[in-house]
Amino acid sequence: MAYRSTIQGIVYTFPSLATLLAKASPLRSGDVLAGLAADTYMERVAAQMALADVPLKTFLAEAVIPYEKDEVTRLIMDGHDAAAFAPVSHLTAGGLRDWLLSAEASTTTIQAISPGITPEMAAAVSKLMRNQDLIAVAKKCSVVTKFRNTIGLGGRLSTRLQPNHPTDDPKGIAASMVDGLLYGSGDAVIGINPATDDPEAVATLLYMIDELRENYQIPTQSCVLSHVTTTIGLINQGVPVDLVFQSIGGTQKTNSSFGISLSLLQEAYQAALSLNRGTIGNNVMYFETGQGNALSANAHEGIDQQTCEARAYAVAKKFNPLLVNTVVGFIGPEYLFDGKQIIRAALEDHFCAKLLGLPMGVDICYTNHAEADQDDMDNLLTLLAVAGCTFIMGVPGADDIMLNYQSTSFHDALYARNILGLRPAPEFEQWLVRQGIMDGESNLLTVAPSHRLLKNV
Amino acid sequence: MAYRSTIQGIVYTFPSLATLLAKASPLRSGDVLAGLAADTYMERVAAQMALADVPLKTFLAEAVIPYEKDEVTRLIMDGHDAAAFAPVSHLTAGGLRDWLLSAEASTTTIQAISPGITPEMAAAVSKLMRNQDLIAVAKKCSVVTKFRNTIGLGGRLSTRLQPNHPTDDPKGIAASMVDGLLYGSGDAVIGINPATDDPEAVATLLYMIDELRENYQIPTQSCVLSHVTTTIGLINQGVPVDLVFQSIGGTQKTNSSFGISLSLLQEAYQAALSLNRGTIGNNVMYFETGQGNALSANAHEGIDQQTCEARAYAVAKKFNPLLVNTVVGFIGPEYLFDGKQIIRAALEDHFCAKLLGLPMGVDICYTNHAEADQDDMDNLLTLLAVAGCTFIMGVPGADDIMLNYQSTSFHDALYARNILGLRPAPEFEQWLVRQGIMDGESNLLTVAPSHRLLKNV
Amino acid sequence: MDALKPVDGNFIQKDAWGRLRQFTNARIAVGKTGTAIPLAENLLFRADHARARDAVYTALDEEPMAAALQVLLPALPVLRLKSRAETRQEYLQRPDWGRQLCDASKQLAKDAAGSNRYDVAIMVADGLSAQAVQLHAPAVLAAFLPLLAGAGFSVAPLCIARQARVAISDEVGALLNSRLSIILIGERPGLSSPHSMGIYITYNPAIGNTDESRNCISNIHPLGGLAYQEAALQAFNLVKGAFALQLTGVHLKSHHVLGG
Amino acid sequence: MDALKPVDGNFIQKDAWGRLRQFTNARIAVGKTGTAIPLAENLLFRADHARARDAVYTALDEEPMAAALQVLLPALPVLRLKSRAETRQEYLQRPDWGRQLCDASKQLAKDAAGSNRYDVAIMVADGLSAQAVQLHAPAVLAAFLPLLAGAGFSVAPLCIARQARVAISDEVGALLNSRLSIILIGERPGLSSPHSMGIYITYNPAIGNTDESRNCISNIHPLGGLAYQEAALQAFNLVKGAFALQLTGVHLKSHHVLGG
Ligand code: B12
Ligand code: B12
Repeated sequence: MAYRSTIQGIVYTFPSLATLLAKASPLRSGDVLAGLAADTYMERVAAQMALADVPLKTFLAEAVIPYEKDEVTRLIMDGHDAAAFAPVSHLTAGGLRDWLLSAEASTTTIQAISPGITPEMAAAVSKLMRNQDLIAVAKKCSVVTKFRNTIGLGGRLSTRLQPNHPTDDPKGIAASMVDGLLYGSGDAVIGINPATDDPEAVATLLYMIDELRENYQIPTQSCVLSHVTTTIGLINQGVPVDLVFQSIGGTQKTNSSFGISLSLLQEAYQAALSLNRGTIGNNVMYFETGQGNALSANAHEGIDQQTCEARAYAVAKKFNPLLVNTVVGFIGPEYLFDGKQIIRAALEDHFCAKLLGLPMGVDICYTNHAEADQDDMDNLLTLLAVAGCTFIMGVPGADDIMLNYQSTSFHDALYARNILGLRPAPEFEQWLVRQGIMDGESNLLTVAPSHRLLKNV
Repeated sequence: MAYRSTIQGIVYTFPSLATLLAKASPLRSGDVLAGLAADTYMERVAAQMALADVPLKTFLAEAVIPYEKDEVTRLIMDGHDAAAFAPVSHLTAGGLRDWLLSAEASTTTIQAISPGITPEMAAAVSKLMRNQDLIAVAKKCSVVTKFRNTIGLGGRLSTRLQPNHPTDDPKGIAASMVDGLLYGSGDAVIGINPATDDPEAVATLLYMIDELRENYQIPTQSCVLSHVTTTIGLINQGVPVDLVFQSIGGTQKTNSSFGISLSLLQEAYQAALSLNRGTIGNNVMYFETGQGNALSANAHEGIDQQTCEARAYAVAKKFNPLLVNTVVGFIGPEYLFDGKQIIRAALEDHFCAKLLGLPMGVDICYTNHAEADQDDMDNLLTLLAVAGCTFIMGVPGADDIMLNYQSTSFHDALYARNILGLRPAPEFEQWLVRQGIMDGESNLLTVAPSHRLLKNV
Repeated sequence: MDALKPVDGNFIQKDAWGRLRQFTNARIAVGKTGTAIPLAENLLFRADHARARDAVYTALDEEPMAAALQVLLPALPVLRLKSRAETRQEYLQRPDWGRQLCDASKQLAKDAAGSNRYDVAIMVADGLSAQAVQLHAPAVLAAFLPLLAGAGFSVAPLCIARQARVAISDEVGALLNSRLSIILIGERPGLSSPHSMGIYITYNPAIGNTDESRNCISNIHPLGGLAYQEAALQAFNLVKGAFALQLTGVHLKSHHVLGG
Repeated sequence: MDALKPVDGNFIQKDAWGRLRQFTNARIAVGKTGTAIPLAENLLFRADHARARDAVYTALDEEPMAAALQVLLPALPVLRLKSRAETRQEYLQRPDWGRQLCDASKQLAKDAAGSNRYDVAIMVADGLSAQAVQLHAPAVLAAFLPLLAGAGFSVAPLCIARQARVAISDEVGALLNSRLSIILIGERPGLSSPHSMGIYITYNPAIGNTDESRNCISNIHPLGGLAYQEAALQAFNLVKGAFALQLTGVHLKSHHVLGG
């Protein structure tokens, strides 16, 4: 179907919903690279005008990737909740934006309609929103998940402790882990990216974190972010796996370039559930997404990168994850050119995921080939903390010495918590207080060399 | 005196404090235009390293513009408070940065040393800070001023209502004024930029606002931002002038290009004080500054634009202003190229002014020749609200139809107040509640066509 | 909300004072949803932003401008001048170049003036919105020049100045041996007035003058701005005042002019 | 604070676990002031950032690389290939071009291969840090090639690939009629390891392969990264595993290799 709008007498036409979504997207390098971006600013505005007028029902009628061709489309369409959709089914995309910002749209009303919103609807709405809209609506959303602690409560900001090491050396990793814990980091997960995919090396790390966690009775969960096939293998061997990790994308082709499929994820999900390791909840999956991962595998199917990204959330949602995060500046300037594009994309991703009911965190980050620096990250960190972001990364000094990029430091998390009065997950907070790491007012305490956590390393 | 630092064996030398400050400044187009910016990123870092090691005492010994040549330098040096300086006099610029961020530096301790900090010291420290530092320290500062209401209290965000019109048409201005008041705007000041400098036209506007203010007993102040000579003339004629406005710069030459001098400002200050129109306080001046105003008049004396800007705060401070604001993106991309540079400069200006004890607001804005858009402004608005910015502008729909640039809208202020729980100045807040414009929880109410404020327009 | 009932269609709150819009082009009474501006208004704003950005990059069409000026002052040639900024990109990045004539233009102005002396030199400059002068300068000058002539002021050859800033009027005025310099220039484009013109007047034009020694008439355009006729009149009054006080700038106010 | 007493010099809080720094190059135990990283550490971080950014733009020095490779495999020519990305700017903006050979290089590879078939094709590519391969590739290959030779694998002419991405190894491997393709490539530079090398191995290289069908050995560098010898050994094990299972990618894990 063709879409149309008119500005000052000039008629702009967009041949399909996919094109319309792409042309309505705020400028970013990945869409330019893919040849999908609007040619001019005015064309972009025209696309936004046309998109604003598209009835939400159209998104159910016109799949951006054919149903027959793509299992993510099938997941979205088959899983759509018509009853939840009913209250907003008469709205256009623009109407949904206006409604979401209205006082009528409260945390509970948004939660009620959420299962009726498809990723493409969320993407469409986000494209119509300015940054303040993305922040204001995300802040209204609430998504709470549990494993050994409670993630996503209001007034809280959690962190993934990310103690990576270029050779996966257990001592090196332990050193960073202790550093992080003593800085109050690690309530979302202690999650290591392995430099190697060797199952034995991964198992060593899993045993090590598990022991530390048990020893100090830390109410958190661990994860080694290897390929899901590796993790399934380890589960089968009885290695202590808390969360199963996988990078996911929004098209079947992207996922297959990652060596995964919905059925493989289902298998992993079942395997993790069967371990029953969660103490207060059963959210056992951890997913990472990020604009550009589809295009970088040439698997974007002519869809703009932000819409692809939102579609990945349908994949995540299916498996009730404890955590999802977008590695927003991770892939590089080919997809998000500079600080401005990274910030915009992060706010979009966070908003879309929250609207769709996911526990969204953000890897606030950039690579050294991108036009960005710590100032951009400070801005984004502050914005996301205001927006109620679920969790951020905690990397020693913000420098990941294995993944070669800059994320947020343990200090950054303290800054964000402090400036906005946010606190860690309650169970973890109590643990920090018990350990003498933090006082009751969320102030970090000075730790003596004799502190228990420093004993065995 | 020459300054030096070494990175990986390479020695970087900087011939003077002025050069060092310029090369240490984060990249911006104005410094490049002036030929003052660092040639490479590494040179910039080297300058920052050297600057970090400069003892604060050096800033008192080495004037960036000679004492004999510049009355702003004389103001800074002669007005320096050695007793207030004493507690930090042993620190370097880098040490001051670290101290300001420490828990030891509280609101009161910072206030105590503030009169001992020169603009150049503040500028130096800001150049060493990342954005989160600028936000965190500014938030600790507190500056409260009074005229008919109280500006700058914690948990408050005020707005200047800016109802400009291309021909200064009183009806058009009144329409925007009423729009703003009904949106809860105008507690900092109702301030009109006149399109003309005709004293009669300006007088007409002053009488009009004064009548409205009296009629509705609005606890706020008014201002027409004409040239100070025009305003002095009007005061002498008995026209009701609340605040005297003037654009100011950080060098004598800049001020003379604006047709002003310290003695002219002193004359204006005395004239305004003599009217005794403030009900609860006597802060009678309103100043505007903005990075680039010196260079744009070729009056920067080889000093980088951020240091020039900080020096303007010494001028402002001298006259105990009710309000100061930096029109940060107003002049154009020649001085601040894009959203990133505008955001950085705004945070610097806000921090420096607060540290120096000024009631700093920010005109969060951009022109249509700059690489910026509403998303950048949303980011900056949110950051400044977190940083405790004193006030922002309120322009109908963010579009100033006379000055031809985009600032913040009445809605933007509501967003910022709402998302961070901030409120207008207390006296004005009570008035809004009495008028049925706002409820006790800072929610805007729906106003009926019969509302009093709508009667006479 | 009952999960099965459609959300109320009236969540956008309209403002009760829409009628005030007749008094101004400002974006008043736009209503709100929550604290936000309704989307429709935001989209119009964005379209205006796109248009205003385009206005910055639209070039001056010299031929029709030269023809229009020639008609207004047939006795003298129209001088086509250029600043040192070659391209729009340079113009935006180097305001200092926009204040200086390129070498060829310097020579042109010098040759045109010769040993003649004039009271008033007049330039039409693109500034930040070429369209502004393209649309308004001829009409304003058509009203203005007769006033000058009527008062006996001599006028130098009219100039077109491309990629120019206000202060180029100092150099041009000086080269044309004129006692007073007037530049009609495109103001930076605004969302609601992308084509707004300003007039800046400097007595004793000389390189290095700064803005305290000029006067300004601003916001000349037909979309609720200052009318052509009125602008011409104000400019004429300032010229008279300038010659009377032998200065322009902060010490020349309109009441001096009007004998107030 | 008493306004007359100097502020305490010890406001920076040191961390009690500085000794842990011996175990990692990560920025641990940096201390804090308030919640912030002390300035000295921030400045070092910035210097590293400047250096890492420079690393992206440093070009591969082809002559010494070619010479080093020639020595390692004297019997065959060294092929100097280029992707479709001409400049570094293009390389960064067009990752798709970095995955394709330019026409001349295609021809070169085709001609060099002729009708020969090889087990293994090996490329050294700048990737995002030319310095990484400049520093580490020859040493790793010096350890690796003898292992291949010892196991009887035939090796195609060694290639240098400029402005290249990982997936260019598909095209090169295919053109060189090789059953397996290995690329040594500069990983994106990090603050602490601006010169880190990765090795990607693809069985049945063919245009259009995606990453699920490759294996990767990463973080090869002497600053606490994977040692050259160890990297060569791991690569060799993966090659053996690949030929045994007739695949690479997610279904080839190191335990297959080691018979686990
Ligand atoms: C960037 C990156 C990614 C990006 C790649 C997108 C892109 N366009 O660059 C994304 C986020 C998509 C990604 C995903 C994954 N990655 Co990765 N990735 C990296 C990273 C940080 C940098 C790579 C680099 O600099 N390449 C150099 C440039 C010049 O190459 P390029 O051609 O531009 O980019 C290609 C490669 O980066 C390649 N690639 C990236 N990751 C991986 C992983 C594997 C196993 C393979 C074969 C290829 C591959 O994909 C790109 C497109 O072809 C490295 C760490 C490091 N220090 O190198 C980890 C790394 C290579 N990835 C790793 C892993 C485990 C993965 C995942 C398998 C994680 C998961 N569980 O899903 C996925 C899936 C990869 C797949 N099979 O497709 C491990 C590999 C461990 C190992 N020895 O096998 C590494 C070492 C570290 C880590 N834990 O993340 N990754
Ligand atoms: C930008 C601007 C400024 C900038 C100028 C810096 C710069 N490089 O552009 C700053 C912030 C410094 C400024 C300051 C002032 N401005 Co002013 N400014 C403007 C604005 C918004 C746009 C001008 C423009 O587009 N110029 C076109 C480009 C192509 O010219 P340019 O060569 O690049 O820039 C020159 C002119 O802008 C000029 N200029 C700017 N403002 C003024 C004011 C006067 C009186 C004069 C003679 C010249 C002048 O200075 C620049 C450098 O030479 C106009 C409003 C409008 N719609 O035009 C008000 C406007 C021109 N300014 C005005 C005023 C009152 C002032 C101040 C006197 C305010 C005060 N009380 O101090 C000061 C001081 C000016 C001076 N005497 O030096 C009034 C003039 C009223 C009148 N008819 O006399 C206007 C109409 C509106 C307003 N109230 O702000 N201004």
